[in-house]
This record gives sequence, C-alpha cells and structure tokens, in this order.
Amino acid sequence: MNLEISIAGIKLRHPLMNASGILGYAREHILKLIRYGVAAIVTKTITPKPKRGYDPPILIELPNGGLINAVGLENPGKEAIPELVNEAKRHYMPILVSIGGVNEQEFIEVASVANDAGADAIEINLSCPHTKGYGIEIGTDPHNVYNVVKSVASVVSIPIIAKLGLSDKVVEAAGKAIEAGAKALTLINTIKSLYIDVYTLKPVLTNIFGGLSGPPIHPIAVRVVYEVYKEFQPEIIGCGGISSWIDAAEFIIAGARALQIGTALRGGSQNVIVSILEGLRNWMLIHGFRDIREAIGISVRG
Amino acid sequence: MNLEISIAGIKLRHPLMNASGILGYAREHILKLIRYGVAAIVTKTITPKPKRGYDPPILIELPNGGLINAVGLENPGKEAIPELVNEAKRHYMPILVSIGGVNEQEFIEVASVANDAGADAIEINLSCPHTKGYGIEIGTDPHNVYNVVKSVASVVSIPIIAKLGLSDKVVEAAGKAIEAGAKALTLINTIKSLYIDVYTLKPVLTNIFGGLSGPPIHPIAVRVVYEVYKEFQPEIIGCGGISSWIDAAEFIIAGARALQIGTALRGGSQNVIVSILEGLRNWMLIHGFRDIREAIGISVRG
Amino acid sequence: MNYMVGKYSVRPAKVVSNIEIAKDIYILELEPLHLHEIPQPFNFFMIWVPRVDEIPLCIADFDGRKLKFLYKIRGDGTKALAKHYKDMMVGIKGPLGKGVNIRPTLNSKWLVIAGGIGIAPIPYLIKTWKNYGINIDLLWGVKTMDEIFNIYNFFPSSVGSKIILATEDCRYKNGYCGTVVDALRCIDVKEYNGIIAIGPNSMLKIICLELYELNPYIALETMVKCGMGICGSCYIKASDKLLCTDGPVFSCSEVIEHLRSSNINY
Amino acid sequence: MNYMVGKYSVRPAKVVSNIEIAKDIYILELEPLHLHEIPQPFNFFMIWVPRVDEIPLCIADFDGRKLKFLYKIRGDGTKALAKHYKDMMVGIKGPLGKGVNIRPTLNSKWLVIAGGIGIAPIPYLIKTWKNYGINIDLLWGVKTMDEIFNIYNFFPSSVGSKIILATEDCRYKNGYCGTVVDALRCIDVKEYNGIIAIGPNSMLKIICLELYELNPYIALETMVKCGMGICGSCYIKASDKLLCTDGPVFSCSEVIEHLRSSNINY
Ligand SMILES: Cc1cc2nc3c(=O)[nH]c(=O)nc-3n(C[C@H](O)[C@H](O)[C@H](O)COP(=O)(O)OP(=O)(O)OC[C@H]3O[C@@H](n4cnc5c(N)ncnc54)[C@H](O)[C@@H]3O)c2cc1C
Ligand SMILES: Cc1cc2nc3c(=O)[nH]c(=O)nc-3n(C[C@H](O)[C@H](O)[C@H](O)COP(=O)(O)OP(=O)(O)OC[C@H]3O[C@@H](n4cnc5c(N)ncnc54)[C@H](O)[C@@H]3O)c2cc1C
Ligand SMILES: Cc1cc2nc3c(=O)[nH]c(=O)nc-3n(C[C@H](O)[C@H](O)[C@H](O)COP(=O)(O)O)c2cc1C
Ligand SMILES: Cc1cc2nc3c(=O)[nH]c(=O)nc-3n(C[C@H](O)[C@H](O)[C@H](O)COP(=O)(O)O)c2cc1C
Ligand code: FES
Ligand code: FES
Repeated sequence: MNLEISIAGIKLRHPLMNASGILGYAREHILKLIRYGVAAIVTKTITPKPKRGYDPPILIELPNGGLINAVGLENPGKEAIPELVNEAKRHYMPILVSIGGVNEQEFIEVASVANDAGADAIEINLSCPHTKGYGIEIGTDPHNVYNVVKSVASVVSIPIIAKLGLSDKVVEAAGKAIEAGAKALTLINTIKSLYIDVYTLKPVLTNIFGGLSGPPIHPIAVRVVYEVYKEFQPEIIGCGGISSWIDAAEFIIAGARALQIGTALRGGSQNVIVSILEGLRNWMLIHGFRDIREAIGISVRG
Repeated sequence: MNLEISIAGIKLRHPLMNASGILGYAREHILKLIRYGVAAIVTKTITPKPKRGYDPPILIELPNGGLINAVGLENPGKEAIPELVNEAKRHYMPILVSIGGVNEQEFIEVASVANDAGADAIEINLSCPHTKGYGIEIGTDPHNVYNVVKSVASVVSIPIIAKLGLSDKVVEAAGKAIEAGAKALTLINTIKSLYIDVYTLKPVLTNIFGGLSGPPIHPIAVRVVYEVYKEFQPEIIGCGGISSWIDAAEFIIAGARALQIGTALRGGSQNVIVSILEGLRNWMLIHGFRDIREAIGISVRG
Repeated sequence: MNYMVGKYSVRPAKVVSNIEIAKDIYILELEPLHLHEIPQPFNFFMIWVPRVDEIPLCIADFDGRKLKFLYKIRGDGTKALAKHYKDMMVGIKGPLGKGVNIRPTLNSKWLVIAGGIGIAPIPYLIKTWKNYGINIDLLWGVKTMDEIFNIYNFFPSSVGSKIILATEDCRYKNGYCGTVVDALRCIDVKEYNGIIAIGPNSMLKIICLELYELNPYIALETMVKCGMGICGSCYIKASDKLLCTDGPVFSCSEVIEHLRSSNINY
Repeated sequence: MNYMVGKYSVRPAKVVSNIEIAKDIYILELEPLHLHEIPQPFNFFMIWVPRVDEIPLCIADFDGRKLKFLYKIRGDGTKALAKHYKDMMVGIKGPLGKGVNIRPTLNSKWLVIAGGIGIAPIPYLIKTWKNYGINIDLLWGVKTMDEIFNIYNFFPSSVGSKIILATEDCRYKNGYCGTVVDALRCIDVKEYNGIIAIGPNSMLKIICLELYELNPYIALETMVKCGMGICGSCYIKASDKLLCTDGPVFSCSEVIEHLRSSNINY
C-alpha cells in the first residue's frame, strides 16, 4: 500500500505533517516533531522581526472538545529560519516555512530568507484570525490574496502554498491564490471565537478573542476543501480538527492530498500520527486502494 | 430571583425559547414545545408557498457532538401562520414567526400574514446556509440586510427581529439591521459544513452540504454576540450550541438578553430547559444577581 | 481523542445477507461496526441507502451482534436497498424511538395482530418477551398468499407461539379467509392480558374503535425524516406526541384522533 | 448533554485561604469545582488570575478535595494572586506534566534538595512517597532566614522526614551557614538510593555536574505558556523534551546541555 504523496512538488513519505503553530520555531521543536512521526515539518509562522506574543492564558481547551488560542504569532523572526531549515535537513526532513506579515513587503522579506535558506516550500499564512493586521484581514479579500501570493511568487524559486481561513469568499480566494502562482493550498485555519468564564465573568484569553481549532471545525474545513476541490482540483493540504484516521480519510476523499494536524498533537502523545497512518492503511485495504492517490477527491467525482 | 425579560417589547417568563426549525410548523409542534417549557415559541421559517424540503437524510449527528442538517426549509407556507398563532395564543404563549424568502417581496408577503394573524414578532431568517437563494446569500451583504429589514418594517406594525449567520461582515450587518428598524437580533444560525462517510465514500446528506449546529459552534456564536453587543448594545437573542446552563450564562454575559435552543432539544428530553433554568438560578445566586438583566453583557463592560 | 459518537450519528454497517423471502419481502441482515446500545422490540433504525434514501425500519431480530430487518418493496428507497448484497456498506442511525415501552406482567398472555409487513418487528418482540415468560399468539393477515413466509423457519425463537394466518385472496387454506379484522372477530380477545396491533392505519383505526374499551396498543407509521424529534415530520395529529421519540407504540386512547383524521391507506 | 471537559480546560476553583507564611511566600488553598484527575507529586497547574496572568504552580498538597500551593511573589502575576481572598474564584488547568514519574524501590532512602521556593512540591512528594515506605531527607536552602516557614506545621505529613536547613545570611542557627550546595558537600550522598533536586538553574547545574555519576533527578523551570505541548515555549535546550509534557522532573543526563547553556539565574 502506497501512502507516498507529493505536494507542491515535495515528496512526502506519507500525507501527515504538523500544522503551523504546533511548535516549529526552535531547533528542539523540530526534533520533537520528528519524534511524532510527521512526514514534513511546518514551521510556526515567521514574521520579519521577532514577536513576543501575548501573555498567558494563550491556549485553552473548551467544553466542546476544541481548543481556543491567541498566541499572538510569537516567533523569533526571520533570522531563525536558516537554523530551522538546517536542523530539518540534518534529519532529511522536508520543511515548509510558514510566513506572515502585515503587508506585501513583509511577506517578501521573510519569503526571501526561507528561499535562500533552502526551505522546501513557503506556506503563506493569510488567515490568522486573532492577531491584528496579520492574516484574516488579508485572507478574506480575494484581491489581497492574489497580490500577496503574486508578489511572493515573484521573488522566490521554491514552491508557494497559500493557507486560507474560513471566509465568505474562500472559494474565490482559493482561485485567486492559484492564479497568482500558489502550487498548493492549505485549508483551513482556526475560526475566530470567544470563551468567557461564567464564574469570574471574564474572557479567559488575555487577547479576549482566539482561534477555534480541533474537532468542532472539522466539518467546516471538510466543506471548504470539497468546494475548492470541486471548483479547481488544486493540490490541497487539509487542516482542521483531524483527530482520528476517519477525519483524515474524510479530508482525502473530499479532495486533500496531504494533511496537517494541530490540536490532536496536544499532550505530547507520540502515537497520534502512527495510529492515523495505521487507520488509513486499513481503510485503503477495505476499499482496495493500492495508492492513496486513488482516494483523493473520490467523493467529489463519484 | 427574577428571570423575566422582555425582548423586542415582548414579555417573557424566562429567557429561553426554541430555535427556529425545531418543530414549529404544525399545531401539534406547538403543544410539544410548550411541554418542553419554553417561554416563547419560534416557528419554523415560513415561506410564501409550501416547501417540500429535501429527502432524508436531512439531519445527522457528527462525531464532534454537533448536528448537520439540510432540511431544505420544509414548511406549509404562509397560509398556516394563523393556525400556529392561534394555537400559541390559546396557551397564552408569545409566538415569533420566522419568515424566509428569496427576495424582498416574498419576505413582505409572509410578514404581512404574520402581522395580521397577531404574532408577537417576526424573526427574519437572513442566514440559512444550505437552501439556495434563501438566507446566507442575503445575510452576508450588509446592504441586502438593510433592504430586507427596511421593507418588512414598512409593512408590519409588530416588532422585527433579524436573524444573522456567521459572515465576514456580521457586525456591520447587525448595525444595518438595527438601522433599518430591527428591534432585536438573533445571533447566529448554523455554519455551512459537510459530512462524508468514509466507508461508502459518499456525502451523507441528500443535499450534500448542511448547516452545523450544537456545541461545536458555541464559541463562535458567543464571539459574534460579544462583538455585536460591544459595538451597538442592541437587544440580542443568543443562539448556537447551548446545551447547559453554563453555555446559556456565557451568552448572557456576552450580551444576550434571551436565548434560543435547537440541537439540545433533540431526543425529546423534557428537562433540558428546566435544568438550564435551574442552573441559571443557582448561578445568579452565586453572583448575587437579583435580576437576570444585571448580568447582560457584564463581561463586555467589565 | 475519542469523542462520543451519539445515537443519532450514521454508523457503518455491512450487509451480511439480503434475500427475498416472499413476494417483494426481504430479510436484511446487517453487521454494524459499532452499536450504540442494545435495541428493544419496536425500536427502529434509519437505514441509509447511500445517495438514495434513508428508510425507517423496525428491528426484526438481534443476536447480540447482527441486526435483522424485514422490509417490503414500496418505492425507490426500498427498491435500492434490495439491490444491496453481501459486504456492501450502508449507514444506520439508531436504535430510535421508545420501543415497546410496555411492562407486561410476567407469564401473561398477549395477542399480537399484524397486517402485511407490520409483521416486521414481531419476531424480536416474541423473542424478547419469551424471557419474561410471556406467551404471544400472533394473528397475521396479508392480502395475497405469496406475501407469506414461514416465520418459524426464519425466526426459530418464534416456535412455541401460535400463529393464525388470514389471507384476503383466501388461497392459504390453513387460515382464515378475509382481512385480519374479519379474523379478529372470530377470536375471543377477552382471554388476553393485552393486545398489540401493527399494520396499515385503516386496520388500526378499526381495531382501536372496535376494541376501544380494552385500550389496545398499536404501532403507528408516519413520515419519519430525522428520527430525533427535531424536524417535526412524524407528529401524531391532535396530540403533543412525536412518533420518532415517543413511539412508535402508543395506546389507542393517545392516538385515536390521529387515526380518525387519517385518510392515508397503505 | 455532557461533554468531556478535558484536562486542558480552565476549571473554576474557589479560594479557601491564601496567607503569607514567610517573607513573600504564600500558601494558597483552592477548592476546585471539578477535578480532572488525582494529581501526582510534581504535577503542576496553571493558575488563572483573571485578566492578569496564568501562572504555573506545582502542587504542594492535596487532601482528596482541596489543592494547596506554595508560591513566592515574583512579579505582577504572583502579586495579583496574593490579593485573592476567601471565596474569590480563579481558574485552574491541570494537573499538567508527567509529575515525578520515578518508580522508587520500596523502603528506599532519598535525598531531596530544594533551593528557595523550590520547596513547593516537596510536602506532597513526602506525603505520597510515605505510602511506599520511602524515607526522605530534605535539604532546604534559602537566601535569608525570613524565607523559612515551619514545614512540619503547615504540612503535618512531613513529620518523620529529616529536614536540614541552610541559610545564606547564616541567621538560622540550627542549620548550615551557606548555600544549599555548600551544605550538600557535608552530606554523604552515597548513602541515598536516589536524589531529587529543585531550585534555581544555577544550583541545579552545580548539582548535576558534581553528582553526575549518581545521575540525580532534577525539576526544572522554564517559561510555560500553554501547558499542553503546543506553544513550544517550555522546550529544554538541545533536547527533544518539553517541560510541560515531559517534565518538570528529568534526570541530569537528559538535560545537562540545557543547564550548561542556561545563563538565567533566578
Ligand atoms: C417507525 C417505522 C418503522 C418501519 N418499519 C418498517 C419495517 O420494519 N419494514 C418495512 O417494510 N417498512 C417499515 N416501515 C415503512 C418503511 O419505512 C417505508 O416502507 C419506506 O420508508 C418506504 O420507502 P421507499 O423509498 O421505498 O418508498 P417511497 O417511494 O418513499 O414511498 C412509497 C410509499 O410509502 C410511503 N412512505 C414513504 N416513506 C415513508 C415513511 N418514512 N414512513 C411511512 N410511510 C412512508 C409513501 O407515503 C408512499 O405511500 C416503517 C416505518 C416507520 C415510520
Ligand atoms: C512547572 C513549574 C512549576 C512552578 N511551580 C512553582 C511553585 O510551586 N511555586 C512558585 O512560587 N513558583 C513556581 N513556579 C514559578 C512561577 O510560575 C513563577 O514564579 C511565576 O510564573 C512568576 O509570575 P509573575 O507574573 O509573578 O512574575 P513575572 O513578572 O512574570 O516574572 C518575574 C520573574 O519570574 C520569571 N518567570 C515568569 N514566568 C515564569 C514562568 N512561567 N516560568 C518560569 N519563570 C518565570 C521571569 O523570567 C522573571 O525573572 C513554577 C514554574 C514552573 C515552570
Ligand atoms: C496554538 C496554535 C497556534 C497556531 N499558530 C498558527 C500559526 O502561527 N500560523 C498558522 O498558519 N496557523 C496557526 N495555527 C492554526 C493551525 O495551523 C491549524 O490551521 C488549526 O489549528 C486547525 O487545525 P487543528 O484543528 O488540527 O488544530 C495555530 C493553531 C494553534 C492551536
Ligand atoms: C434541523 C434544523 C433546522 C433548522 N431550521 C431553521 C430554520 O428554518 N430557520 C432558521 O432561522 N434557523 C433554522 N435552524 C437553525 C437554528 O434555529 C439555530 O440557529 C441553530 O441550530 C443553532 O442553534 P443550536 O446550536 O442550539 O441548534 C435549524 C437548525 C436545525 C438543527
Ligand atoms: S422524524 Fe423528525 S421529528 Fe420525528
Ligand atoms: S508550555 Fe507550551 S509547549 Fe510547553
């Protein structure tokens, strides 16, 4: 059974990687992610300058089984990219550098460093829902999406992946990203949410608002993947609420070639990735898929 | 301890009613809802002509604890309104008639019937995410929201409540609805989603896409209520994922005066409303609130 | 993470067998990958026939692992279901409804009256109630003889229950000639501790009216679309009852208005 | 519906008491409304001080219902926490970390070395390990005498453990004069079956280097922001370990590079 897949031209041992923001900004993080068994590393979103992020609480579990986070894009800035890329390469791991910025110039700045450092691809984060100026304000406007992707594409030679969040025009934005040169799309990011404690009567996150991730957003993410796949059949990395092989398989038959896992990696359990892969293999057996590529988008075509 | 509240000028014994689409289009449904203990009845969204709705499957529970539905606005059409209103009145129950349409004229048509039948208010459904032409296409554009609310307001004398769904510009749309004459807002509706069965490789709902409701959407709904309350302090009916008194209290401190419950009424359990009310009373005791109005929006102001 | 998969989710089930055992009548055996809870007699499942329909069917038998259903071809959904063979997958939602929800006294004697495919839930009722030492006599009426199948063969636990047959085409010689209602008039219903009837509304209406003072139980059929008390399609006229959460078994007194106002006759 | 509220959620806890027992050192007693699981020694909780901060604190004692913490005022968060009095609510997330995660042999003898507020988790360790018949000698060093409080009084289960004190200001007359490390040099560490040290990194570094062949366990402190292995702020340098999910207790050999490269000194 073949689980190998290529995404944006990068060869992967299997379709699973971590989602951006799950560790991924220090060398040590890369070691940890490798332990988890991912087929590629995605870095934390890197901005031109180091960012301190918000004070805790930055991340909490909700009664509905999801997480809400407002980390505030804490990251060491673009200077850290070469070290991260080198560490991944030392372990023969593909590495996707997630980049963020408040304007085209900032995206270009970080992208160039990643390009020169020898990253395998750039993931442009157009969708962070809780850090003002970074992300969702850009991602909801298909026109802005086009411009950012286009300008990054004009300065780098490595493949570009555009990461979009939920928005009214996400399908249109996906189309624009492809038109502007994105080789693949990551769908979706977290969804802006709020958690208030009814005992202290106060919002819990320091930033008040945060992004919802985990099982609650999975059916929304699958919908977005399906709609975008149906419209354009691009290469898609499905992301949002994967916690079992069933969630993973659902993304694949909706049109995803590769998958990112965030929330389910909490708690440091080493067998999340392993058990998803095992489940996928059994599932392929049931259906007689010899290659995972046979399954991609099958529910859309069928 | 006083749980009485008025919304859009309607006096309620307590803040809990059913959400539109939970029964509410036959006399018998009204009896059932009264059994559940609601303080007001909200009808199923009524369109000018009867609508058959989609074939089953129309409603399923998801692994994440939510429901996905695509009922297709099945309803008996505007002729049924007087009977529904009369049945509610026979039991001294306030009744809100939810109305739907594909253009201003259709909304006006149904609203007039509700107005003449003596309904207590009209809830304009601007947000159904899965029935083409009805709802979300209108609700995502603040300009359209303004026009629909304004035109309904020009023909009815009873209060109007605008029901909005999640969209990029939901805060702006809320402002427009108020400007156009809505006395209150219901926030939010379901979120467009998809569930595909990995064994048969097929979407389960006949309509393919459906609206996600229940616990998964609660933190998103609370966020919308908070943002809208912060901006305009209008009268808000919070809706989305309430299944315990804690979820209800969270909506109230985010700015909701009244609450609607949908998904949690599944299975026909008669004590959902009762136990939420009991929980709210205990909670008021803890905080020394003598009147539930003291709690409304307290986390926004505080 | 393992989230509770609730009883209203659609869970995969594998077809073990699906064979025609009488004219247009099939017995379907399913093996669910997970079962939410042990079904009770008269519980029903929504059987999802992928991309075609979702059909409510009462449980006909259960052996702790596999579910059996009896169904009759009526329209597109049942027709499509009949085309499913071994190892194909369908989805199931349930067990739904309150089930039989009657507490019969130990060792009592009950009369069950079934019209047509109304026979479906009876084998499992007999099997389950046998454990309480309850004796069931079954009166089963059908339109034509080719609708009959041998209950004892397909459901060995029924052996021991008396089965009285009635055919409207009068071709079955060891039974009554006429409708189930005609046959019923020849039976001394007073000797039973309780009565349960299931079948077309027209039949149930007559039974409820004729035996009203005995207040029999009847199992109704209405349009079932969601199975969880939300969509409202299964309401029982002139009552606050929903078939999918309160039924499908009611006492005649609860639903007599519904039967009176019903013209549907299938 | 009752959804599993996981261990990473913020759950309400009521302040039972919160008193200063030595200079800038408080003992906080909390009564959680629900407790996710029984905490182990060296597990920690994130204590949410509403709208101010969320602070990791090790569990100092647990009686089956109430949690006790020992903390020292360091900055705004701990200062704000100190202002909380009886019946006020905070939030707690946990128990977090692997806890002590050592399986000591029954009836063995251990040396615990605590520097300053590093004393916090020790009373609960002593209490828990007592059940395995383990004997703990405690060496506790502080800068100035006014940081000392009577452990036996506040944590009666500690009675029976030998406590050796060291003050850097030399004002405590019944103990050593000097740092904990000075005092350690006067103790025959070889007579113990195991060693656990907790305190400032500078102290831990010396202990790890000097006693390296004994491979002692040490409890580290790093910046903890999420407590669930996601944010990455708690990583241990030159390792694949995260303090919040793999710690806070490590063996020296696992973290020696981290201590070597650490200049922080608090
Ligand atoms: C609780 C319950 C339990 C049932 N158990 C069984 C069973 O064990 N065995 C069995 O053979 N049948 C059973 N039925 C009836 C069965 O669900 C219908 O025969 C089936 O849904 C018809 O589907 P179709 O697509 O083949 O026919 P359609 O093309 O949908 O319709 C054909 C005819 O059946 C009627 N019908 C369609 N759907 C329903 C429905 N959901 N409820 C009632 N009438 C309907 C239509 O009005 C029409 O007259 C049960 C029904 C209910 C409500
Ligand atoms: C697993 C763990 C368990 C702990 N247990 C206890 C305990 O039981 N009792 C106790 O008194 N203290 C304990 N601490 C330390 C305690 O968390 C910090 O003292 C507290 O967070 C300081 O917060 P502040 O806002 O008062 O100070 P700040 O204003 O935030 O900082 C003051 C000083 O403390 C340092 N600091 C701040 N936050 C942290 C942090 N999260 N981790 C490490 N250093 C920090 C800063 O670098 C600075 O030097 C523990 C720390 C960890 C990581
Ligand atoms: C704590 C946390 C931090 C995140 N930081 C980033 C980030 O820096 N850049 C980004 O593109 N997405 C970020 N995300 C979003 C994830 O990459 C992912 O899109 C989202 O969590 C949905 O996947 P999940 O449900 O598997 O967690 C973050 C998510 C979490 C929970
Ligand atoms: C089966 C079903 C049907 C619905 N039909 C309608 C409708 O007709 N009109 C409407 O405004 N909302 C409708 N809704 C949305 C609900 O009113 C409510 O906004 C949503 O379900 C969120 O609340 P909940 O999480 O408590 O269910 C429907 C929801 C469900 C589950
Ligand atoms: S079938 Fe939907 S309420 Fe009963
Ligand atoms: S504190 Fe966030 S990973 Fe450890």
